Amino acid sequence: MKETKHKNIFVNGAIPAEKIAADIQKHADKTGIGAHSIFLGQVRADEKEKGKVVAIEYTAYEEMAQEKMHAIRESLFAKHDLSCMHVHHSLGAVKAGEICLFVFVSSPHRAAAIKACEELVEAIKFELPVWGKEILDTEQSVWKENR
Amino acid sequence: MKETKHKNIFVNGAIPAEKIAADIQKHADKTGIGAHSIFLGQVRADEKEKGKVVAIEYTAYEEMAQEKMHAIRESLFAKHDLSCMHVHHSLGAVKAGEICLFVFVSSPHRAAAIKACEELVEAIKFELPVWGKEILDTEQSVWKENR
Amino acid sequence: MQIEVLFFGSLKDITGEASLLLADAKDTDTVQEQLQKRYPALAAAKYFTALNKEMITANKTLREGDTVALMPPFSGG
Amino acid sequence: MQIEVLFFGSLKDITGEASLLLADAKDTDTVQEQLQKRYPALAAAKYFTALNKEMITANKTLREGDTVALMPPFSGG
Repeated sequence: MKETKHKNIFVNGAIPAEKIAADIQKHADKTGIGAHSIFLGQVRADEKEKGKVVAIEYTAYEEMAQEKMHAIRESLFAKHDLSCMHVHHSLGAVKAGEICLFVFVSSPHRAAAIKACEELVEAIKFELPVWGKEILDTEQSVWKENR
Repeated sequence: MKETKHKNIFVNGAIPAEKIAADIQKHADKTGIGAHSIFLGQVRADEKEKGKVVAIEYTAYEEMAQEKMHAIRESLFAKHDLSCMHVHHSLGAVKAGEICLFVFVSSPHRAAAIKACEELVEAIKFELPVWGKEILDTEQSVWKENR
Repeated sequence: MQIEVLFFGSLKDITGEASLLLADAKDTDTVQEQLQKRYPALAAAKYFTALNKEMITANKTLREGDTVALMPPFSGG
Repeated sequence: MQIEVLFFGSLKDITGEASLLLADAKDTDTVQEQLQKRYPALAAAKYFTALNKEMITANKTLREGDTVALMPPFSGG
């Protein structure tokens, strides 16, 4: 069994807008970059049968998610001409209106950044062992399912 | 001739990361939004025959660009299930490493935001009367051409 | 031989615990049988199985220290 | 009859001015002919034409107060 150290994609709670600004700012000295493609997941206050969503509580199989993320990253770097790629996913409770996913892909030209970002978001949704439980205003809860 | 007031997409100089953070933050009370797709154009310090790019100086046919942007926006809203769409483009000088284009598309679900953002970026590049002149470290300049 | 079993998402609601140790499971099919005996509601649940953090679709022989994870459909992002 | 003509991007480098007024141009083809006489380098330039902020591809009759814009390929973003 290999023991690889991967960059931790998980953060506790919501991702603040200031974190996103700081990450963008950090790329100002990478002057080979011409395009950033960013995806943000925001928690919706959906009306469910049993009540209205007030938050999503995320849990993950963290070790497996990190390894999987590493493999996804390698495959996207092999496929597209990318400068860098950053993923941050919330764990724990994220309230409606808050950001739970921050995906940030940069490349010299726009096509690679846009395509890789789209593929990365799909991979995160369908390949990462992460689960969201919707907490309702009735104090009940529903497990989310991606589509 | 119709005289429509459109939201001004042009800003003077570079787009600061704080502006991006502030715009993201403003959407926290729109709890029907589940996905934000953001595209940022950053000025590359390309090596040209006549020197290295230190900045791009943007000019535009502003009135025509605003009308065209309005038409692009209407057509994307008609085609995709979108919550909102914001475009900011620099005029004047933007230094290498700085942001010259900020495109922000939000929707309930990711597919619409991602697709519309991609289409919007293409439309901006090929349909908006905007011109970039690359300023080189040799004090010469080259007119950009999109591809 | 000891195998660790992990439960995630809605499966943790069924088992009431995040993990347990199994002593006599020679392969992953045996793990499933033992678990369904202990938690009958598991039989109706939809889930994937990972062995040592790799998804598996067929029965696999187990070794001391292996970790088997039962995971409902993912819903991150 | 007065028509305003606007020049953008690299075309402004050729004409040395952002706009001018033409007095005797009945249509957009005439505008082009007059401009190419005044600025011979325009003949070799690649550009699109807009009439009152709408792109045109064929010759159009002009009216008092119309604005014709000569625009090289766009390079925004």
